[in-house]
Amino acid sequence: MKKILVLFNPRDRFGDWWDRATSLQRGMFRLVLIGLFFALPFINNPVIDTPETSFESVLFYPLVMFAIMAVGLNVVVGKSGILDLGYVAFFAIGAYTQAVFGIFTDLNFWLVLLLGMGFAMLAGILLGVPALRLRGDYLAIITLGFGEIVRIIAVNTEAIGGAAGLTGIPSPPPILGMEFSVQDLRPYYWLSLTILLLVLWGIVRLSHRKPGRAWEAIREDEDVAAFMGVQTFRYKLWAFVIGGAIGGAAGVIYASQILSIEPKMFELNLSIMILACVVFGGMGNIWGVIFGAVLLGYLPEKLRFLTDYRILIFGILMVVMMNLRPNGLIPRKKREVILEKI
Amino acid sequence: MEFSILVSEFASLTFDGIVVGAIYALVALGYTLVYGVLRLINFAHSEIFMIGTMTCYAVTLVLGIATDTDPLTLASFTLVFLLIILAASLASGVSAVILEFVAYRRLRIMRASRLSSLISAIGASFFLTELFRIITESRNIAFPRLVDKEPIFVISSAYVTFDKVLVLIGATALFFLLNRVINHSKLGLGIRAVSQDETTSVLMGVNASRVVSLTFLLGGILAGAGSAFYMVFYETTKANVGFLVGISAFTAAVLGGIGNVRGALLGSFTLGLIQQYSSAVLGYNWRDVVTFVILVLVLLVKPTGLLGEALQRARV
Amino acid sequence: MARKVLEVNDLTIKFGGVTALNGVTIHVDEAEIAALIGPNGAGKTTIFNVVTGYYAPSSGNFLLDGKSLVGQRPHAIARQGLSRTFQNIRLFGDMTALENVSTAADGLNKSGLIGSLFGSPRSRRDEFNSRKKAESLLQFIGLEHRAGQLARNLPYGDQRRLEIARALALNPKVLLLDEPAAGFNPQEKSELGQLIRKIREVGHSILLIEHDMSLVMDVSDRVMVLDFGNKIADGKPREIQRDQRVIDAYLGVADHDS
Amino acid sequence: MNERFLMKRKLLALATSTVMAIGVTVAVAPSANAACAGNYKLYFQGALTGPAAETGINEYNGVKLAIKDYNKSASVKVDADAIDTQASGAQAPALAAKVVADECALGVIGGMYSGETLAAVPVYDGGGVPVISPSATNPALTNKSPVFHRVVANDLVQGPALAKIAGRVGKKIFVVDDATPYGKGLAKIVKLNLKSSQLAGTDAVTEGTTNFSSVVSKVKSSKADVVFYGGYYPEASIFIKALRDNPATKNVKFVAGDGVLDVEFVKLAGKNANGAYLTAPGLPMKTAAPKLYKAYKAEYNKEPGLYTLEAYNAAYFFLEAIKKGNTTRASINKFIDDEVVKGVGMTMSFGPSGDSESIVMNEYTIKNGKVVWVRKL
Repeated sequence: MKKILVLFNPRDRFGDWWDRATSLQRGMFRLVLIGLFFALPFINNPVIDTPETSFESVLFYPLVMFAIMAVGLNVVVGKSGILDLGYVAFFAIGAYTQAVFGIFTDLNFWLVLLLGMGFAMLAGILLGVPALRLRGDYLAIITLGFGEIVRIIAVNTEAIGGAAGLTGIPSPPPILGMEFSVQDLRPYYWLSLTILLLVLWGIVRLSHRKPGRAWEAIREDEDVAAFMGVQTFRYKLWAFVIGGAIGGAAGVIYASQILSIEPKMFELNLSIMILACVVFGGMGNIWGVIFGAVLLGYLPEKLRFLTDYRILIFGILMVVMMNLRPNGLIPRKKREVILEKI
Repeated sequence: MEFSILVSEFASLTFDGIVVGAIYALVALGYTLVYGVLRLINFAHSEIFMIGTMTCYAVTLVLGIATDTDPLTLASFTLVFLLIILAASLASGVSAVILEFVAYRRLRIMRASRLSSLISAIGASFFLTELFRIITESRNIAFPRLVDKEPIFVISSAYVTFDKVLVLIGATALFFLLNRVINHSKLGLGIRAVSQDETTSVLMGVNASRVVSLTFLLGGILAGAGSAFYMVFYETTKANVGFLVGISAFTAAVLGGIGNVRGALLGSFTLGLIQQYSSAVLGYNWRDVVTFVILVLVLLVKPTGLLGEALQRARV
Repeated sequence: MARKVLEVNDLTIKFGGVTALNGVTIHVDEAEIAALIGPNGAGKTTIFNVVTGYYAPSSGNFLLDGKSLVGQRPHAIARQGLSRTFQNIRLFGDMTALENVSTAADGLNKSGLIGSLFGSPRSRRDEFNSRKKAESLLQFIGLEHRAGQLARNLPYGDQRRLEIARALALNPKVLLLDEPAAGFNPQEKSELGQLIRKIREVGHSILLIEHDMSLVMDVSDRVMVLDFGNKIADGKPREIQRDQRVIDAYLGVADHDS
Repeated sequence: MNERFLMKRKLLALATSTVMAIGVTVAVAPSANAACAGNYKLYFQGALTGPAAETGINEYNGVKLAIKDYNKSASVKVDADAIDTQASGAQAPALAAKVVADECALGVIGGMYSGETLAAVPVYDGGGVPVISPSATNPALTNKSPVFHRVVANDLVQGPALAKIAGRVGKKIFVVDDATPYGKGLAKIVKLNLKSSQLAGTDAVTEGTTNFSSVVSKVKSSKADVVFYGGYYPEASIFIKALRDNPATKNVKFVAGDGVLDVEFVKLAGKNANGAYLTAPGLPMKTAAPKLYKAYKAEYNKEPGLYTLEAYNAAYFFLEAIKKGNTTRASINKFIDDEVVKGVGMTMSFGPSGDSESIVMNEYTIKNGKVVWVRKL
């Protein structure tokens, strides 16, 4: 029975190959895949190209940006099973950090990046300590409120530009001779892609170790996790903080590309969008989540030719897809390892 | 920060707060009923409300009541309003049932994660908002002045106008009606049973799907009625009107203890007042900050809202 | 006189008006298999929920190795060596058998998240230990061949055994078993009996809630009887069987329990 | 800041001359435009869909009409194209990047609102794409970039005018804004131009606000006899109704800027709109350019909106430049900096700050349901 499954399920077949593959083969595979992604801007043919907007800019935002944020939110929603409707707050905090420190100080971009992540983590704790004592949807509405509060504060604080936001945000310094400029958006894409890879490296490591197990246990059954010695509160808080840091990083890079930000860019619907990416792609499965992010980021751009109807169609697609694949496009599904390997 | 206004305008702020709260309540009940039965946030409920407001407008169009006509006589108003509220309730109720059928039913039967349903609902919400945005060419719609808004009488700073009185009376009537339905009808029994424990109640012969549909119908009808009052009170709508009202109503439901009908009422009126007072004292733009901070504080003291029952943790 | 590992003194807990436990005093001796029996709703599981820190008692206290556990969080209590299984199986369904056990084993090592992220020597060592421990425990209860399978896909009997393995991963001084034999056939029950003894031999005391009299009488050194939140008897299995109050209060009801 | 821009200007000039030189010596057009010769593009940036679409469509119509008229007689043909920002600063940069990347794009008419323009201009600046906005009035855009210009007066002109009107019609003024870049910005300038004795109080709402009762209460208790609203017509129409419905604020004068001056405002507020005091830097096409007005109605059989004329003229400026043989972004930038162009119903020239040097400000009011032009300020 299982045999048959293995035979006909490409995913399992890949899995089997992966399990059998030598570290060299794996390394090669990774390399090829990564290389392919880095090469994307050169392969912009009409099929994957997007109308109206420039493909490079779409690759950077929304695609990779969504992917980074989705991976971050997935730590919270997918791995630990906490519904967070205010994720945009961390993105905003990152973006404003880059804007404020970029414009008013000449702090090195990389320091600002760390700073942005730091502030986002702090916000994660600020939100988490009270909110994580609540459960389920009570927690959800609090996070939603947090997202709104951050935006409203930005609107009403003249010191950081108020409603008009901040303009003249500097770009990152050149890396390996690559200039970051609006004419050529590929460097931004490559930068963000690199960040994404780093994030993935970290998250994958964590998921296969103690913290990953703790998060999964919490998602499966918080009470029992506690009975089994898991420090549930601490790990939930960690999930918030890590998710926050990732969102913050995304924000910093985003701001450094679009040169000017305004509070309007950080509204609830972005949180919802990212959440949709996570669930749509396959909660808890990092690859599914990335795929979901890319798809949900790409569709509206690709659908631009529908002008007025694009969000309409987009909405229908969401309903249909969720009903066809309730667990997401690439659901979280641990392959059951065959005993020889234990 | 001007607390003086709390004194000088206390009566009018309070009165308006209660009126606004009544409208929130009618919407919040929809969230809470569905949540009670399905344990999920019906994200598209705000759009159900929006459809109600649009229906109200459509009715005035059909009746050929121009936006700028003079207020109607009491008799003709009563007639028109009954027509409007019936139409709106019907439209909202039906679309709520359809929504459940399209966006939730399949996922529920597959016992999919609640988040899947949430995203499906969000998709539906996008669709409905956009649909009406296109139909209305993303215009704001002005609703005709159906009834004269000259104050009937004045309580200190509060002007008591007919429309506000109408909202209060109408809402109260509906609450009592709902109370009867839930506590003294077969449907109500079903709803309460399923909220308690779906599987068991199914074993006891409750038709869960039917109960769920009827719950959505009930929630939709209330939202529709709410939209009618909303239109008479605010006299404007647009495709995304649901969002702001929806967020407030949902917050109210949580504040009172989501899943709990009385909680939804208490939460709504509390929220209405909080919003009025806070926007008067700190300025409208800080209103939502205050609202959410208070919400957090309340939930920290009572983790399941004002009237929420103690966290029913799974029996270990 | 054997040393008491777990002491529960004069424990009372009320839910609303209902008194679930009424001044109950029980204990478990070192290397003892103690059984806790009583009709449904007598408050057996409630005792478990109190001593594992899930419910706060209205009054009374409980000590593990003489240290009071009152007011501590569940995870802290578990880490001090008081772990349990559940009446209705509650495994981490989407995790493999091995992960289920190592998750509990993790509770005993101190390495933090940062360490895991950057693979500090300590975290590597801990990872290794958790895994080894989990594997040996699966061996111990005879589930090594299931290690890689998702808990929810295991057959019923294996799930119950896996819960025991998971609880053992915390090196409990006292292992709390909540109706481990529920739904077992005689064959499986006797095997479970073996297992319970084996667990005692490797040095864990056991407190057993069980409805199946034959198993209780077979394995336990001492039996405590609970009825409507009161302890009504405490003694050797033989004595308990002869105790008139027990027969009235309990065995009368027992037939439609077991 | 300024030096940087001057530097840029020099560089641009340099680039232009070299490009021209190449053009002369080697007998081929600059490679960048080789593919484009004959089908250069002027982009419109604004909302063609979304809540602000009405204004955007009118402006784009103006642009298309100008290009149509031009193409009738022109040797070098030009196409109209548009990026639909839905007036959102969030979408603008990515779309602007597309224009920068389009080698055939010679210039941008837009953005329509200040927010989206603030967000997009840095992108255009990077690509050296000349921009002439018909309707972005936020002062923050002044000196923003050498490529940015606007034919409308900015709020620094409109604000004081509004403050003057408010002072003219009443004694105590209550200032409300909608927390958008436009509304908040305008309200700020109005406040600056009021004596502290005149300012009765302030409040800020948000876009989409329907519940103005707390604001009305504040107006009432502040004893103000004038309300200034910095924002757009949808909320303004609800606000003015709320004021009129409350006996205590029934007769408070209502003053607002060009964001409110829109036929929709009258539609939404009904009778209540009558007597509102409104200003706009924009000219009503009907009075300023009657011939064009007829042509416009013939073309689209609908009324032109506010700023339709400005959009037409912004496009007209570009087309003049192209007619004079400027077919690179750099040379057009230079043309815009140096030349004075007599457009339809207005003469246009731009100072180094990018603001128009021929500023007009108009006062309007609503008389029994019609927008009426009162006077030039």
